[in-house]
Amino acid sequence: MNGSEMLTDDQLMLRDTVRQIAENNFQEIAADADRKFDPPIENIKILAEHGFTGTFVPEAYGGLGLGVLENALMYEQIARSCANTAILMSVTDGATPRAILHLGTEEQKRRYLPRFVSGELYSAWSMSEAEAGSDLGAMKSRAVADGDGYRLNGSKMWCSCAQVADLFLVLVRMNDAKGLAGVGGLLVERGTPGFTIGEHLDLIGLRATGMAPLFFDDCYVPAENILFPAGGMRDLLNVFNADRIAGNPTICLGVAAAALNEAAEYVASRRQFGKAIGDFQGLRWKLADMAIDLEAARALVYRAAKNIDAGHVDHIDVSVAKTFTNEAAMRITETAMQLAGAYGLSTEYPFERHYRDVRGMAIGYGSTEIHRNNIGKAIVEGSYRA
Amino acid sequence: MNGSEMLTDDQLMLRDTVRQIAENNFQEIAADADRKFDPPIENIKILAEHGFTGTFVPEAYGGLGLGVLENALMYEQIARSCANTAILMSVTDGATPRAILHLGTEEQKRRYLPRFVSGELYSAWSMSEAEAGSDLGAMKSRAVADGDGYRLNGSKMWCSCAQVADLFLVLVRMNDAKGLAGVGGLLVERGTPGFTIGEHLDLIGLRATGMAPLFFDDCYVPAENILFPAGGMRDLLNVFNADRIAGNPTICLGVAAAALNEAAEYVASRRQFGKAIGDFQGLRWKLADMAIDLEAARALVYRAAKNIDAGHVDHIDVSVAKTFTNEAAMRITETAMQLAGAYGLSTEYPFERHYRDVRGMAIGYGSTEIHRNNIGKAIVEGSYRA
Amino acid sequence: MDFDLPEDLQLFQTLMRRFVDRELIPLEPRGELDAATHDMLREKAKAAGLWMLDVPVELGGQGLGAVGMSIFWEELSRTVAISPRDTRVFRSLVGPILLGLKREQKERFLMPVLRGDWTPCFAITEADAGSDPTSIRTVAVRDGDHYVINGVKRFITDARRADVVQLIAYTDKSKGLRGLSCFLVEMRTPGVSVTADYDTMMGDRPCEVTFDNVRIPATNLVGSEGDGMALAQQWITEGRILRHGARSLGVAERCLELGISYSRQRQTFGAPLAARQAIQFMIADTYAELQQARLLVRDAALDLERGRDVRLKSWIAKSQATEMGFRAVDRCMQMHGGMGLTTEMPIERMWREQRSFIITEGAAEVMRASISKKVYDLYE
Amino acid sequence: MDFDLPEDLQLFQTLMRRFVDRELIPLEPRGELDAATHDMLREKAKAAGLWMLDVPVELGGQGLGAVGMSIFWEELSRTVAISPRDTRVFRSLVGPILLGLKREQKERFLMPVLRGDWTPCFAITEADAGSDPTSIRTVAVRDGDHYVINGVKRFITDARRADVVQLIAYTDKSKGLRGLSCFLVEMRTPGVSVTADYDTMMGDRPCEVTFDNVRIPATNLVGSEGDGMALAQQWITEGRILRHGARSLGVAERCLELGISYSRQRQTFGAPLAARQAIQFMIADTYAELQQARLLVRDAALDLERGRDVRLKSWIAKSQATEMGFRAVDRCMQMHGGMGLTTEMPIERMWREQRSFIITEGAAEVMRASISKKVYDLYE
Repeated sequence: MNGSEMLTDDQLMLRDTVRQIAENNFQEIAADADRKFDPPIENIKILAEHGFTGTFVPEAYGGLGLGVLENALMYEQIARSCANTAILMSVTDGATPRAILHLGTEEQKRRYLPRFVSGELYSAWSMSEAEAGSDLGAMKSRAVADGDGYRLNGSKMWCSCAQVADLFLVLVRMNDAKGLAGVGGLLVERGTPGFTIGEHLDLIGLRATGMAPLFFDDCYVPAENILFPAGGMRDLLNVFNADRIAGNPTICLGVAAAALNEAAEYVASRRQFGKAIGDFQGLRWKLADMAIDLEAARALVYRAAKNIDAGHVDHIDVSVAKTFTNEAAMRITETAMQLAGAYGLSTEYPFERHYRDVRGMAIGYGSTEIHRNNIGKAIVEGSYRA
Repeated sequence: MNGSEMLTDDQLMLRDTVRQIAENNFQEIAADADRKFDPPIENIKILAEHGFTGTFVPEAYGGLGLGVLENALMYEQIARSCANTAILMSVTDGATPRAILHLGTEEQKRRYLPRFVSGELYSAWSMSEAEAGSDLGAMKSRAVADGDGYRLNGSKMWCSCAQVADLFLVLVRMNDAKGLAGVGGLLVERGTPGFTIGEHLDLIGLRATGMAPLFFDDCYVPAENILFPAGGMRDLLNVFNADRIAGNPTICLGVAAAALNEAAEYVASRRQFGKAIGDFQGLRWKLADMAIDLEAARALVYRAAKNIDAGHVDHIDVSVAKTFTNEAAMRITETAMQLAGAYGLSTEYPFERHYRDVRGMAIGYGSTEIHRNNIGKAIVEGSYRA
Repeated sequence: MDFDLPEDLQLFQTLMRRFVDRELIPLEPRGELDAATHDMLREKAKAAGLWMLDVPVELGGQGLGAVGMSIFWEELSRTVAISPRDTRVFRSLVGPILLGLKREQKERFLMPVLRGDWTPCFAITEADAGSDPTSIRTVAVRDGDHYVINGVKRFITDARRADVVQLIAYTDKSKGLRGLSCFLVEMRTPGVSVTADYDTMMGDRPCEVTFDNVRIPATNLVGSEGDGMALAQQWITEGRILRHGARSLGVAERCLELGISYSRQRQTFGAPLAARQAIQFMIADTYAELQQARLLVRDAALDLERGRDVRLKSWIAKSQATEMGFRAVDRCMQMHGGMGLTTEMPIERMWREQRSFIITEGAAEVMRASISKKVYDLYE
Repeated sequence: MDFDLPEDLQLFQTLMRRFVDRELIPLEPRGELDAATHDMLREKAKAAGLWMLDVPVELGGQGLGAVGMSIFWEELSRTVAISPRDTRVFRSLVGPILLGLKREQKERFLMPVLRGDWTPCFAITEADAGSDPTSIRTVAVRDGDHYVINGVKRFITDARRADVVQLIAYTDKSKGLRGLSCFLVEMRTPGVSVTADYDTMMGDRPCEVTFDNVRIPATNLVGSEGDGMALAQQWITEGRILRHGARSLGVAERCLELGISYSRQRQTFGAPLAARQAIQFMIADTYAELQQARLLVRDAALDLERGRDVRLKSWIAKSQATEMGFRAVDRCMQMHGGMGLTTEMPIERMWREQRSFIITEGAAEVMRASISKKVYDLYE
């Protein structure tokens, strides 16, 4: 963090304040949250008290109107201390409220956005199903018109924050149009009859995000909770581009940065063969490679965030930044663990947790395979040229 | 080049104009220059005619006062069409005039800088010796005081542009202080008695940069040509940071971009097993990886250039950008060649030339090993933190 | 010259594979196995003749050599039903130190292990002596007919269950590595205590063992004073080839099976994953890399069996095979998408286990440094 | 089971290595060798018994099998004094097609090659049929006792020097790959012309050969109609194991030698490069990867010698060994700094040559696709 990013004074202050809050409050409970599969929702309350929830919401609805870059800075700093908190934060602050802001009715905005700002409301969103991961068009959950509203049946998988959220953006098939054209978005509140939230999913990492499946059994969603009808997915995917940068990759940056710093401290303190192991060139080069990877990832992510804030949304930029950052974070956290040797494997040290935490990031939010397909397609079809 | 860089209108115009000049004039002779080891100095004349030489020189000395970013944009565009021209341009526009501007006397600036702007003067600079490549402190060429001037003996290796340059910045040992502390810089003009330029060096790539060794046999350099005395290397290395970004890595970007674009066109046109080979997913992913690499490199290089222009010179930023870009360019040009199959090996296509051209970039201007050592040292010593 | 397995080992391989397929893989979804299941499996293994495999026939074992044991570890590692560091079912980690004891010591220390009354463990690592045994601080001081041992060992697998520890300690620090000796210490000896447990990514819990003025009879010394490093190296070298090298082969093999079957069945965008070239390339890479690692491991095992100096080959086999195995699991996980991350599938468990093998018993970097030193000597 | 080379091949290896060290490596700085030097070397090779190595003893050769030939290629490839695609010195690329001819054809086509009167070449590739032989457009139409051949072949090594071409063409397109046949065509036959030369990165110049209504006797057909693909595959499979796989071993071996010797001697910042761990790791990686690739190549060669189906092993050996070899050269180049880029050292030449082997006779991607297809079948 060598001032390489030319941030404004406001951005620097935001970044440093959030980092301080996270270091003071989140770091010490991070391992415990992971061990107990226990979403550290109290951390979000702390952020809310400091005014850091719903910061992207425009002033008209009570927020600060911060950009994607500012959100990216925040989530990265939170993730340095606790990746699970960062996921919770980026999800509740993520797709659902952003989609309401960009696609919702004025009434929906007034109803929900101020409560995101105040931290009263936590959100989640759900797209994937057991048989429809990256291939969204294959989704089977279905909403059938019933009066002004819809009646919803089916189930969803891999819903982060499910166990703590109050409001869910659920993407479901609303008519028989092929693929995504038949898919629309509904806002479903916790406690709606016919809507149940499953057991938490046992995962290799990010174990405390309250991830669970959702079940809908003749769940009635009233008309005022339709966010967009079938056919609106393209607009939603544009909203997601902002979210894809602010969330997943910035959290990878934060975890990777923590791993790099901790590894640097470890090698400086650990001695073997009569010298600090940080004096062995082979290990120094590994540290150098970690920094090269991290800086390249950060340059891509911040560049994409700045572009989105400037109104230049390019989905290839996003695919490039996400793919590179996911994989760089895996390399960095893996190397950090390796440098710490047997201590790297011990749960008393954070290395193995960092490593497990980033592994799923390359699979969630569009797997690296899907993003590679997108990039490759753009090149072959000529819409991307170097 | 998806507008991802948020360049100003002036920068975009500069970039596109230079690209056009290069495509119209340099591309068709690029293969020939390589084959004949013939520096395409006439290309520099064309750039001079259009006013693109010495652009970084401040208006006070007749130039445009453009920043490192603008120069980076120019060299990248030139390198897309002819890497050798880009090297010539980046060298003559590079270390020597920049060092004169930052370290020279007012008289030296007035004497030389306007002639760089007009394109009358070509420069080269030389640091390495046969036994002192990355380890500069080991250099043996020596200047001994003789009246107000110095008498110079020794030889230099790996001097790009040597065969076409008029003015040479030569770094030599000027006293017995240890390592770099005893090294100073002299400006030696072509034709000075006792100064001879050797045969061109036969290299794997970048064969038309007029690279040759320099020999000094009791060569007298008058007092007014002392650029800085022993002990000034630290200041020079700061100047080099700008040059390290504007030159070597941007040329890698340009060559890599050309290779990526050409590969994209090749796979779209070539058919095997009944379809365009660009339709095979395995090959698409290779293209995607090329784009990911290129964009990450570009994000790092432009970020470093912008930082230098904003006065934030950080040598770790430079080491990171150079190392990543050198290696990314090798990967990209190698993959482009691989995608083109047997045609990739044929000298009728540009693929093998691109590949050979970038190979030495990871060795010149501070090998990637040296830069990795720098980064690793900064991490272990704590001056870099992620 | 012949790269084929001899026929008896081919048969043994078939037997092992069938046992793993029928008895172990079906247990995977259950997670940690209870004691009763362990007992049941042990009886089945015994009945199948998969019992005390590396123990000489005259001691009631199967007398398998290192090549045979490489097959055992490879096949066993196709499953995570049993933790790879848990060898109770087959009682097959007796190891070279116990098997090489002198007659009288054999009676005291080996036979209880073979009977199943005792579990052994092995202790060399210390807090500040991971890769560098010259930093070992545990010392054994001769005192008449006894030795008195003081020191702290760390990351000791199985210490809580063990009855006897094969301990490496200095008897004479002034002699450097030649001053290390190996002792057999009963864990119930006064002064021996397990002082800490380490939770790990893999779920097993190695321990810290403290030796506080532990008095043992001088007859518990293995070999002579100064033999410690050589004995430890036998243990470690065998472990690098078999427990690390061969193990990785089985993991990669299983990942191939899982990846191929899942990619055939899983449909996205109207086609099975197996139809996508990027997936095909992953399978091709895993298969090709597995073949070469297998040759490395077999070659090293054969040399070990023949009594050759296999240190260089063990470093190469350990580092190349463990890294190959991890790439295989990681690709397999990526192919499986979200499912690969859940504890419902064996993949995430294999992923955590396999990654640890790149660190334990000689981290990749230490292996590379050792290889390089030896290669510079070879090209003198 | 035995991974050691038999004694006679160990002796042959020593002989080859000595020849390369004494006769070839010293010639490297000279660049392209003139005809006289070639003649001189040929006499020396003959005198050393390094002559027509793959030719059966009864035809005056040494009767080496594929394992022996893998040693030949490995050792020869330690030098770039002779281009790797130039086999004149040892007359050792007679190949399986000519050696497998029927008696009468042997007299007409094999014997002139063995006598040194004729140089053969091999032609399958076309402009639009690189990896995909179903796209071959060259056709041979039966006309009484003759065939009439039309088509254009591309990237044909040695075409300008060749006297006879082993040509793959369609006799019956409707049968797909089973409609391909193999012909022996004298280059002086009317209608055969070399129509283009391709400059390449490696410096050799493969050609385009045009067949314009070329009439040849029906007795020039090798085997029967439809045997073409099988014959071509013999040629290509052998080439993948020996000319590509084994070759890469020698390149890596030489790079080890060069890297070790340079890193010992080159001093920077007051210490030899060899003292730096990053350099040591490069050496360790090259050595370890070389060992595994060597096992792959030997295993495939042994199976080839035994007449087993080695296609899968040839794809693995080809892709893994050529990529390994290139990593070895690239590291060696990087270690040598600027010197590695100059034509004074053999490195840049090896780098260009070795890189091309990842593309020629089955690009890495084609190998992976083939491996994957076969592996999916194996795990049915």
